[in-house]
Amino acid sequence: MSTRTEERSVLRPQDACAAHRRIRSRATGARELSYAQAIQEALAIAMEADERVFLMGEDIGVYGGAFQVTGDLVQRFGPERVMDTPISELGAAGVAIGAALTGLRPIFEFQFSDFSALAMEQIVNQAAKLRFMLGGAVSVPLVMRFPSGSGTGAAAQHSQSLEAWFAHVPGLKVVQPSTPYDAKGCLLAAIADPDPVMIFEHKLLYKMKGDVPRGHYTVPLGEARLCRPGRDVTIVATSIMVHRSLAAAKELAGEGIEAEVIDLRSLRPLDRDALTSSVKRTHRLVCVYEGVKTLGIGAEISASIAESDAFDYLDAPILRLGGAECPIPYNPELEKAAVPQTPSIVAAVRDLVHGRR
Amino acid sequence: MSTRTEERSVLRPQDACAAHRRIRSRATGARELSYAQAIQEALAIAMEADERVFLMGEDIGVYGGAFQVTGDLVQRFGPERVMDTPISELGAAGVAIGAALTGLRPIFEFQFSDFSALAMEQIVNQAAKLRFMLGGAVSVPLVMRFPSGSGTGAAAQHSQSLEAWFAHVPGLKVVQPSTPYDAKGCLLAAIADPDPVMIFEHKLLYKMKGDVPRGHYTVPLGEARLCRPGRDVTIVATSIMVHRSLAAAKELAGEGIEAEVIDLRSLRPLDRDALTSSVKRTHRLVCVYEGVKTLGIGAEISASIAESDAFDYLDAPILRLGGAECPIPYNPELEKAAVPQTPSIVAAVRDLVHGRR
Amino acid sequence: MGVEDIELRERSAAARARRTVEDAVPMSPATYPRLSNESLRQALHKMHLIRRFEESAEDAYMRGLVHGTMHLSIGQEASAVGICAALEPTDYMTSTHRGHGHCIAKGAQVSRMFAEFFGKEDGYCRGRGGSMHIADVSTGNLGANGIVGGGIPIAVGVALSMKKQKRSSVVASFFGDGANNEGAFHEALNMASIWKLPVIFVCENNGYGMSTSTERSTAVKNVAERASAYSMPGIVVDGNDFAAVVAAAFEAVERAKQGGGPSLIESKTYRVRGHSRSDRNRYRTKEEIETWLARDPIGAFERQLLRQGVVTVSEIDAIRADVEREIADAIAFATASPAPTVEELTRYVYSD
Amino acid sequence: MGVEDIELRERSAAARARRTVEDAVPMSPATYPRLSNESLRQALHKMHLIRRFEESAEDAYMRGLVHGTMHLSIGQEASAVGICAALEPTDYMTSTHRGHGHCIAKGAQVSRMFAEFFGKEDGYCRGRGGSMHIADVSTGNLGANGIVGGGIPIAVGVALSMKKQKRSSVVASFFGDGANNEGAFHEALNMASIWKLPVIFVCENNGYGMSTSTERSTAVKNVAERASAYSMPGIVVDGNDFAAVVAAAFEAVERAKQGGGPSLIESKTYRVRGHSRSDRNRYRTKEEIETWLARDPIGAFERQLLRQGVVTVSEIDAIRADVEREIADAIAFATASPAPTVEELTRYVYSD
Ligand SMILES: Cc1ncc(C[n+]2csc(CCOP(=O)(O)OP(=O)(O)O)c2C)c(N)n1
Ligand SMILES: Cc1ncc(C[n+]2csc(CCOP(=O)(O)OP(=O)(O)O)c2C)c(N)n1
Ligand SMILES: [Mg+2]
Ligand SMILES: [Mg+2]
Repeated sequence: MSTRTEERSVLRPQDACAAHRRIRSRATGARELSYAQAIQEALAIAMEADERVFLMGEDIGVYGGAFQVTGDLVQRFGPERVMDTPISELGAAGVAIGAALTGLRPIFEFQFSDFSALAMEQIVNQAAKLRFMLGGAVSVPLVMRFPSGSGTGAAAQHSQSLEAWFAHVPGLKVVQPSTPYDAKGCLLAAIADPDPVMIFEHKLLYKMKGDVPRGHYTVPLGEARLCRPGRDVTIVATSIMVHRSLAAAKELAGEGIEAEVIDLRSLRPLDRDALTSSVKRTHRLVCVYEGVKTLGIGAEISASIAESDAFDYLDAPILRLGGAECPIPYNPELEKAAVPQTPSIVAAVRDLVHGRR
Repeated sequence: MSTRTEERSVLRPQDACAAHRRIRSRATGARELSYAQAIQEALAIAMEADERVFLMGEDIGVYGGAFQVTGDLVQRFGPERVMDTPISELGAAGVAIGAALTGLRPIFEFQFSDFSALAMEQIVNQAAKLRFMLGGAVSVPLVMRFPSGSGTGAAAQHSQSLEAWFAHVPGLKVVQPSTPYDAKGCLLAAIADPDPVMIFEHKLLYKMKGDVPRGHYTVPLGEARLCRPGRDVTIVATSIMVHRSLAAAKELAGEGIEAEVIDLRSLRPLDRDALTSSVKRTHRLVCVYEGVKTLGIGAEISASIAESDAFDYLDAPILRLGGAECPIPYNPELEKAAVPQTPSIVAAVRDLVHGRR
Repeated sequence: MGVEDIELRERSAAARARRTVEDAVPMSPATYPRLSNESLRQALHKMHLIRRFEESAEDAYMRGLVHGTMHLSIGQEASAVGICAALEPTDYMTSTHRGHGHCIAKGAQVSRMFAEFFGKEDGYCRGRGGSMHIADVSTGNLGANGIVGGGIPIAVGVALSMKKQKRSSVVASFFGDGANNEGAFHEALNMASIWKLPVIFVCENNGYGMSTSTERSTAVKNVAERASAYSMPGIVVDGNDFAAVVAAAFEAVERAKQGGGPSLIESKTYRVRGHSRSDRNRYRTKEEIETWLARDPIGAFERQLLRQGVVTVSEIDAIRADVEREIADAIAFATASPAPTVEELTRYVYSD
Repeated sequence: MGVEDIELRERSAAARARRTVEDAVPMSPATYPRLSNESLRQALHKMHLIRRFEESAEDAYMRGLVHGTMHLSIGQEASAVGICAALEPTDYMTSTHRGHGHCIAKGAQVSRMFAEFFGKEDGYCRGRGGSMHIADVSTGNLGANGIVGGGIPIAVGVALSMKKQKRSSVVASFFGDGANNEGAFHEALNMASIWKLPVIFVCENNGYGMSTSTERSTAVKNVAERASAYSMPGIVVDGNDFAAVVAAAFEAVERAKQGGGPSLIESKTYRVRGHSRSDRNRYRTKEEIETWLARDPIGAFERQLLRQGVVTVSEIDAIRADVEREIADAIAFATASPAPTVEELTRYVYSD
């Protein structure tokens, strides 16, 4: 299709994230949208183009979604294609799977990623495994969207970052777009994908603005993105931590430390090549993510490098900055302290580069 | 209490697992029991000693449990203390939590660990977080037991090793005993613990025999166990992989490679000290586990070492042998190939030690 | 709008419980056979306290003193206070995301609630939980719950615990109409019934789960009809009528204490505010809201008590004044309370 | 043991569906208004094929040719074949861990089923699924399911899909009595009802979920009573009476195809074998089993067809002989089929 463009610049060093965006987007007629608007636009494009696509979720219709991502789509496409479900996450996930198995392309919004815990059975035991268990006789083209993360004062049951659970499950694809551009492109790629794709969207990003091309384009699932080249250390970050890492990198540059920042974007499949090739250049690795540190995605990134041929290039231990080993607290100061922030990234990277770790 | 003994020999090198067992067990009047019998004995001891302890689960009464772990306990303690539940994993987990919050000590058997997916909400959003969310006002002394793992021909929905999910969750404790001795001792420790403890039992271990002391003793949660000392490489294994690793180590010894084998036993808390001190001696690390390789416990072990001061002692990449990136297949040959086996451990360790990795 | 004839196993005993909003009958001196006049005045006090607590919390939110979101139960006070009027301090309760009213009704102090909302160490959750996890274990409130339906199975477990320990306490489990479509509801009610446990399931049907009306989400007209699927009594009461709620609550509590097992009470009410801070109110009409505003449970209760001579106008004024003072003192207490320190971030994850 | 009077919305049309085991009425020529004699003979053929398939699979298991465990539906054949008799090949089905009968009833070939059980590439799941995931997408069977209740919401999704695509297919969702206490059951039935979807929920109540009797696990006497909680018709049929099952199935299918929404059929039957290979049969008596053996659905169906002149004794003999041949051929086919290679371990995880 002529309106499709595919991002090909992955890991080809560009000046920096923003510039990088600006260059590509000029070519495709971009304008500023918020992350939430970019998602909404992707939904609208897909629904317009393909009758089989429909949305399911709690309060995604007239309410517009808890984070106003579906907004007014119900007015445009009607309640049959923007379906409010009862509060029945497990059952509704099964419904989405049944629809996906028989010719439709459901996109399921979980109101908060924390509620995925109610639907694990259908997501993991059914959606992820059906194709395999049936020897390839079916596929499950299902997209699930999950508003995630802390920072909104919503406390322990509404602030989790659970993506690592799903990245542990073969049969699923798991992405975490960090920019409006990627939010739209990954979602369109997910909708085109024949297998179940889970998209974790950070709530604090919904209002973030960025250039987004008009029309249909996809960001290939499974490819990391180089946001900022650098020679001294590689920072691999996910979701909102990409922005905090870029801010940290900027600050570190003032001290003469040139950090390369990679936005992992996709947790499964994992772009191991992008990681190893960067580490071979920088000789140092720091992983920054919001999920609980233990067994969060940083564990996999670190272990991938430690077992790869990039191991021999390492000049320092591999650091992980992840969520604290506690539920997300309500108190705002504690809440902030529970996940990496720009100053903690700066300090950790500085110490690593100066051999203090 | 005078009948209590506590294992204190952790990581104090002994000759080997079996001898180690034999020495200690003589002192406490041990005899051979199967892993399942050892669990049953622990349950009986706890129920005998403490009125508050009771069992919940599907078909744990007259049926004796799907794996005959509860066996005839219902005859001894009656159906009020060995409670068959309806097939309602989510609800029953909530029931167990409510009972634990108000003075009882429930022990909940999930029939297969795969069904934990149905109860994730109660386990992760409630049991794990209640104490924290309520600022310490409550605790949830709940024990959950999960028959896990592949090798029984039960295919994708009855063969998973999901422990890594839970080890990612602060508020939970997660153990994987590999011997009858530890099965009993960890369970008794779990019952005495004020917080939720999840015990993952490998189905293929239930019939395994080993020396088990009579009476009450505990194995402290959070301590790894040195099964076999060695100077050339550290193999950290969990559950059934401990036995395959020991078999591999024996074979490797014939080739002059002395592998140290550590049974991790506890995934959360993780005995990071035991791991680093071993790696500092052997300079090489291989992690062997049955869960899916990506984001399985090996990722955390590897990353812990890579960020620790043991990093500088590493002479080779850190290897992980984990489950294949697929659901567990039904066909027996494929099923075997989907998880590490002794020959694959031997081959991988040999290559690592000989610098071929 | 009539209510379908549903099967009520215990119809006779439930006579005083109003089945619909429409057929409310005038009060009689026998309206409150189990409550003293003093208890009724306390109930009115609690209803005012809830109302003012929530209004003040909202105000504090606007002024940036409260973090996150909050779910106000303004308009639903009779339901919370009516159910709790039938409970002892030793009885338990599980609550919901819309749990301020339940918490106060069960006996919590607003000072420690404000402290919690302000994220302080004197808060009921030491500032770790906030509005969505407000609890007061000392009065048997095991907590609000951020997960819709999450508290229902826990309540059943508490009831099992009481039965096993031969303690006479009962458990009230509050949840909304939206929650009744969660699997947890089904599993919990089934277990409570087969094991004949002392639980009172209280569905506060305020017409909507967020924006989704019960008509669009729920395959029966009245949630109480679902009781028959669990062989337990199901009753619909006018949740804005304190007397109706109290009557149904006492009946269910007595049944539970006598070993008769669980009951399901559907308390029909209305939340006059938005679902939470993010609600743009697109799913219902102004007229609908106004109709319900006119049925304000506090005003109705006051008029009833005045009519029955339980209170005088000046006593009501005194209650209101007391409540204002209590709120002001509570806010002062909460403001002065120390905040937790970042060093204690991971405290309370595990027992020490 | 009488059956409680439950609310059946469509009582008249359901007249032919037997409500209890006890009140079975003698056959009349109008027993099968919708099935030709040829269809009836095919149904008998299928019932025999299921029986012999399972007996042979069990035998193969004993001889080590089949891996894992298996759940036999011997004694439940009338239910599987009766429901599927009302379905078209284009209709869908979701099944359970006890799914061999459903699979054959919907039209699968036993050769490919044996191949699956033997873990071979010609198996319906290319040897990846085995008994617990047996499926045949070509005949609309979306698969057995290892998760109790797991298929029910999926069936609702398929029905939604049919409605959205304006396809006239219906979906039958089989599950056991044990499954009816899962939250998935509740959520699925509620959604099917509010969206008026073309699903037939078939609860095969064989008295036990593993060792746990329905009395001990389920708060209502008849699972069908729960239909009222979802405003759908609920009907109890004698699941060992092919005619009763067929009548209820056609009625539900017609309702679904006409846009009348879902139905719940409770088919009361019995599994005469153990739950699975690990069953020590401690939870029921020999007498109980023998009573049900005497009510074998195949024998009853044969006697009925003979009485009605639909088949002759020699035709029955021919059917049995055909089935034996089919089974033998199938086993030969399955034995000869190649096994998957270890190199293809991770194939089919994702689409290519
Ligand atoms: C499992 C789960 N799903 C969804 C939500 C988001 N949510 C919070 S409250 C709410 C509506 C609940 O409706 P109801 O049970 O009627 O209670 P009400 O808000 O009307 O008091 C929803 C959808 C949640 N918190 N938990
Ligand atoms: C979610 C889940 N819980 C438990 C099991 C284990 N299990 C398999 S079959 C079964 C009994 C099911 O009973 P029922 O639904 O009545 O079906 P039946 O076996 O009688 O055909 C149980 C407990 C399972 N497979 N899935
Ligand atoms: Mg509501
Ligand atoms: Mg059954």
